[in-house]
Amino acid sequence: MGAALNRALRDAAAEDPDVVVYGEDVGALGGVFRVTDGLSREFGAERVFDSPLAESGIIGTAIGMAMYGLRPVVEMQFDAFAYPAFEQVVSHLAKMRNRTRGAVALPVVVRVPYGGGIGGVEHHSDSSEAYYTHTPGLRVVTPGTPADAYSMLREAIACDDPVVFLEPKRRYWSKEAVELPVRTEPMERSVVRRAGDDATLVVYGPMVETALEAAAVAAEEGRSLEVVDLRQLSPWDDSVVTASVRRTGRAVVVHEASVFGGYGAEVAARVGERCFHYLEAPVLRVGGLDVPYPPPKMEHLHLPGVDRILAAVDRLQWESEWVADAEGPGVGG
Amino acid sequence: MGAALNRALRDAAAEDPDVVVYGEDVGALGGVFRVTDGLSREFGAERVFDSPLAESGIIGTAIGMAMYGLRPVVEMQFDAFAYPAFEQVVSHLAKMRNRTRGAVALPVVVRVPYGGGIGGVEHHSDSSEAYYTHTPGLRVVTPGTPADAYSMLREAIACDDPVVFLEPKRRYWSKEAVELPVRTEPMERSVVRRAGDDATLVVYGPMVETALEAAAVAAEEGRSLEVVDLRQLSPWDDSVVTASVRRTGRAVVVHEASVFGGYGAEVAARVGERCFHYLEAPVLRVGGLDVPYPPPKMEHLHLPGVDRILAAVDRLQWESEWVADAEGPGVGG
Amino acid sequence: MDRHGHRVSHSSFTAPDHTRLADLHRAMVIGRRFNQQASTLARQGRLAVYPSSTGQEAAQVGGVLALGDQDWLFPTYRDSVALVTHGVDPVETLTLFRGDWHSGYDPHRYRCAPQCTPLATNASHAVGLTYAARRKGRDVAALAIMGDGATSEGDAHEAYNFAAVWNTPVVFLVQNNHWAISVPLHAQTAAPTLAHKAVGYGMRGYHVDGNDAAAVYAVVSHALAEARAGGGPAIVEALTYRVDPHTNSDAPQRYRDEAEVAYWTARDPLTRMAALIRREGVLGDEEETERALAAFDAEAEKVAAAVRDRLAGEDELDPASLFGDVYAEVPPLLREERQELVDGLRET
Amino acid sequence: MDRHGHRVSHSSFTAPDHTRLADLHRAMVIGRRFNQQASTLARQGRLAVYPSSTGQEAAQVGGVLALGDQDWLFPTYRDSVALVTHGVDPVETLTLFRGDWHSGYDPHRYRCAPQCTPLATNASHAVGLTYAARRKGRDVAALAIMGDGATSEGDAHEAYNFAAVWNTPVVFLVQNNHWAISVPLHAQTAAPTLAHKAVGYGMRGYHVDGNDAAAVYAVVSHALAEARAGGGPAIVEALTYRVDPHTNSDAPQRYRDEAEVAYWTARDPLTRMAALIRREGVLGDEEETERALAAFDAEAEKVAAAVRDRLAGEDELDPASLFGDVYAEVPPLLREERQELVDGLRET
Ligand SMILES: Cc1ncc(C[n+]2csc(CCOP(=O)(O)OP(=O)(O)O)c2C)c(N)n1
Ligand SMILES: Cc1ncc(C[n+]2csc(CCOP(=O)(O)OP(=O)(O)O)c2C)c(N)n1
Ligand SMILES: [Mg+2]
Ligand SMILES: [Mg+2]
Repeated sequence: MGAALNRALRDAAAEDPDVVVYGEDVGALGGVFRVTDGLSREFGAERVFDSPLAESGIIGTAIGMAMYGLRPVVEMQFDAFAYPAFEQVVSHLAKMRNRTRGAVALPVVVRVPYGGGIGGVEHHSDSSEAYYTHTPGLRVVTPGTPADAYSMLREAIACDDPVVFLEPKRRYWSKEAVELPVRTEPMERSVVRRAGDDATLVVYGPMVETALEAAAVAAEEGRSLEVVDLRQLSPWDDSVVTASVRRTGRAVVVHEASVFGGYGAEVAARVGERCFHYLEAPVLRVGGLDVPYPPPKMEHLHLPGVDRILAAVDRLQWESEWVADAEGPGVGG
Repeated sequence: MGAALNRALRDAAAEDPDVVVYGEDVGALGGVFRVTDGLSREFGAERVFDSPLAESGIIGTAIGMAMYGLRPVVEMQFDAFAYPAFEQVVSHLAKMRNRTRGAVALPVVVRVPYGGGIGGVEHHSDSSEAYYTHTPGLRVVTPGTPADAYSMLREAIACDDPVVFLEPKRRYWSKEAVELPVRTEPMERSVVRRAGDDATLVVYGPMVETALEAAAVAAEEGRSLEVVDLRQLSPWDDSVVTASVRRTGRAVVVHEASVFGGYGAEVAARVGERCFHYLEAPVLRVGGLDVPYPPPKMEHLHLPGVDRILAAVDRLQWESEWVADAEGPGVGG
Repeated sequence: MDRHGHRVSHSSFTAPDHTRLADLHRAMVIGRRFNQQASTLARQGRLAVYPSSTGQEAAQVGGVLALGDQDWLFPTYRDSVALVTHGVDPVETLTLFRGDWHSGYDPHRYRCAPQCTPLATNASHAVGLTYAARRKGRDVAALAIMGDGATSEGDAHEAYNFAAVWNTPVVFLVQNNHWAISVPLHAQTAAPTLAHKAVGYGMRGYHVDGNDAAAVYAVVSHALAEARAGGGPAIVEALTYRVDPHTNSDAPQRYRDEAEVAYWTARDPLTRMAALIRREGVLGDEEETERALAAFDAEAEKVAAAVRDRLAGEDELDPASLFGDVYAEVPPLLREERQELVDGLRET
Repeated sequence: MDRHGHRVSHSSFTAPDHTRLADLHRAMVIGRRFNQQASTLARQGRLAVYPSSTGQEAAQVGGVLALGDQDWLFPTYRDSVALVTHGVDPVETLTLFRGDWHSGYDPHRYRCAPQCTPLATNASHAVGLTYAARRKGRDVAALAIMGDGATSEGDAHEAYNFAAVWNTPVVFLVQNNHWAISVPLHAQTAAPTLAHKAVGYGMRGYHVDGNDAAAVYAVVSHALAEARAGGGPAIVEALTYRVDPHTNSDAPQRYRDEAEVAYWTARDPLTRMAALIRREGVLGDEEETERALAAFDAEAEKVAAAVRDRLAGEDELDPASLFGDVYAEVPPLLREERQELVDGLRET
């Protein structure tokens, strides 16, 4: 996926001279994940460059640039290192259009490598999407495949809204063969990655691949799981998911972030409300534990894998048994 | 409630010389809401004082103080002005105990006047609880009554966990007569503020009073609503709420924050999962619109009031009619 | 200028000519009146809140009039006088405080960012904007205003540093009015002056009498010219005083002495400039001078009256407008919510 | 000391005596060996990552040995040598990088905060801690270490300012190793030196040869003594160089020349100190000197061997421990999750 993102940045910069790319180490080094590799050489240090090491300043200057017609694409080196910029993101980036009755648009893309699975030490593996998706005015998107990575980043850069572009860092090295450039569905639309009838897995970003593996295993066991990849998390158009769940009657939401107050809560709440009479079982959530992100040697305990997903699917009351909720399945398994 | 908080600070400081209170304008001025009124005179400028104007520095120094045995109680002047400290809160305050295997506890209380309803201009009325409740390691509490304000703040200061203490600023002036000092239920326990049989209103902070009003009106109309005040939002013990909903079969969660990805999503998701077979209707959410907090003259459109709460209650499928979800009631009404 | 409005001997900066001095005074007179009018409206409850800058007119007017035609202003909530001087419609300046909307004006139209409340956060916007303008081949500088308290925020530091490293033409005008609400300067910094902060960024720092509009104008003009010429950004600290409460809901008697206010009132920027104008015949002979000064007052009255009139009516607020500019297009979620809101309002 | 280890004539700081010089060298030798050993372990995959500080030993050792018995250290991820010198168990120093847990040691036991990754964020912790100690009547100073890049963060600014305003005894040791990963100093700041930043806070700033352990020791000792005496905090910029890659997964050939590395290798802190020790007979006559130096090497080997041995075994990791220290008590939600996790693991 890293290569697709790199190509998207290059193509966008080549097409539009207003695109500038900056952040920490995005210049000569090409970013710590090499997503900006070669760009400063190709487009020059005025357009692709290293900034001082200050995330709030990075977002703040990007806001100013966008006010004067540039389309900055900035990188936060890791999820947790975007927190210093939280005020700029929440109080300015998200609100500027609204504050000015539409007079000032901020076409800024904030690229954030997020999530775990790469053995990173503390502060390098946060799934911070819920902080952004609860903030009106931001578009929050996350690709699950290399093709989407390319297409959605192009769209994000072309978009007149500020976009928090969450890159599932553990998938940077995923090598699905795609011919680039490629255009996929518009990013605001969720897509069915695999059709199925028995239950719906709702996923995004790093969990798309995991859910597809789970669905493959389930298929062997005779259970047909539909996998919906959300893509744009906010603002969210729930129609694809609700249509799917109305058909299957069962749903499991999966993400890496801690379950409590995570994005999955919104999905579960909304599906619970909109598909109430179609549900054969409660909407279950599978996600990270409600603890600080664990150290590298324990992250596998935190991250949802095929097993935990299938275990949740198994708990979807297939026998129509009456589950005594008091001792019933917990949340966050 | 402001007076109760003031008294709680005074009593805590009088009892424990390790309690220090600081922040912007908490000294001579007594805070912009006068919650710290008189404290610097009483306890001296070494214990109650104005700090430089820098929220990240305020939380950062409080962390350092707590490492050496003090119990700092710091004030963020308004909700949105706590965002500059987000990194300190999420990456340090919340995690220090865990990072050090329990060796370093951080008994810090971060007081945050939050929410709207006071006609504040932009950035003065955010309901930021969901940002904190999704962060393991923080205790997030919010009182709904003056008695709880006193009791919970005393508990928060005595607590060895970092506490984000959210003060519903529109209730500072609420004048319920309470004799202080008072001790109420432990803060981690949700309480039933009004018993009822037909549906459960799940609320906290500023919405407690509003929900009680709504329940009173509903009672006149012959509908018996139970009102549960959550008090500690995280970590959340859902047992009081789930027991209530299992009995009533219906629930509405109400908060001021924007609905999408708000705390109500967690409540709805969890209740949906744990009370699935008891629910007569979907769990509904009533909250702020999914837009940036509106200007003073329009905030009444954003904030849930008695009418919107009762309208949601009315939609709880009392006739057991089959609701065509496709055109059914939206979320966030 | 000394505190009685005598021109002091020498300065390395170019003093403004007579026309400029007249402009400065005129803008201060209008600004002062505007502050009074807005404060009155706040007291009457016609504004939700108003942060007056009475006493600080010289700093704002001197800074803003130094700007060129392409240049941008990045103001705070305190800077209504700067806005009005910069040409923003006075009523649009008050929209934020009236509570009708957030920013009342189109920033592009006036080359003026929205009034900024989260302290020090728009300083980096100024840096980015001037960077972008340079890339687009335009000669645009910016004046970013902040208070003494705001300099303590990390965002001030980051903005200074980005500006210095990128060498963008931004002048950071620090209005040191000695108080951040109730917090005095000595609880804010231990630096000899706030202008000294410039040293740590490798930029120039200027310390100027902020109650001397001519001096502020001269120094900011100089700093802008240098910045434009590639000499880098600068911090200009304008030493001044907030004579009124922080906002109409503040209680300054809790934290400061009347004597301090009196000290500064005796150094009032308008009185000083009027004295200089009279002494030096800036506006002509005595009769011409008094006529011109009276005309400034009359103009200020007119501005105030227009503000009063235009704010007298009730606001037309459209609930549906809440949803319009959250995103470039209204997404399905918000379309639903808008519908529900409108339906709900129709019912009641 | 010049780059060949000649003592230079005069300095206003007190030069360390022979015993101290020996301590400094000994600690550097151990530190260097530790860096090498840890880098090897990282290459072998026995550590998840290791940020080596080879080349920076003088700055770390000089800073830490200046600390008194009650004083605290606030290190970054780069400062393993500082930790080991400060007395932290070398294996506990590596826990973070091994990936067993976050902080491997009890901060209270060693008066040493956890290694800090979010840049500049622990500087304010140092300010708060020393404030608290003063309130409790204890004479505690702190050394807060940060890199050149970290000085750009708002948190650095806020910590400097709080320390200066509160007059807490913190010495901010800025290890200017010329690079923040791939970003060179000139993209980080336009200041003449990072020590100049002190001016804007009203505190003292010192610029010292960070590859001269004696100089760092002398300057930090002086700054700590002044701070303790109420003279306020200080910034000490130690000019040094990161000879190794940023971490084992960095690719320095992408951003810097070998020539630059060679320049700095020629100014290696250990070589210089060894030269001085030999020239001045710090450790006695020639024979005694060589014997003592060899003993340092041997001790360093022992430390390295112990680290290797102790890291050779497999880790005992208890999944349930993930839940234990999130809160003072395990709340119901986490008790459920812990149970589920344990049950789930039992099944598989
Ligand atoms: C980030 C942030 N923190 C706190 C506040 C609340 N606040 C509003 S004005 C003010 C004082 C500002 O002082 P100063 O910068 O000196 O400006 P002045 O009001 O004196 O013009 C404070 C603390 C804020 N607006 N933004
Ligand atoms: C807030 C934050 N942003 C980004 C990073 C990612 N990061 C880790 S080290 C580093 C460079 C730090 O440079 P410097 O402060 O000079 O220290 P050095 O590594 O040279 O010792 C960066 C950008 C981080 N750890 N924290
Ligand atoms: Mg001020
Ligand atoms: Mg460095």
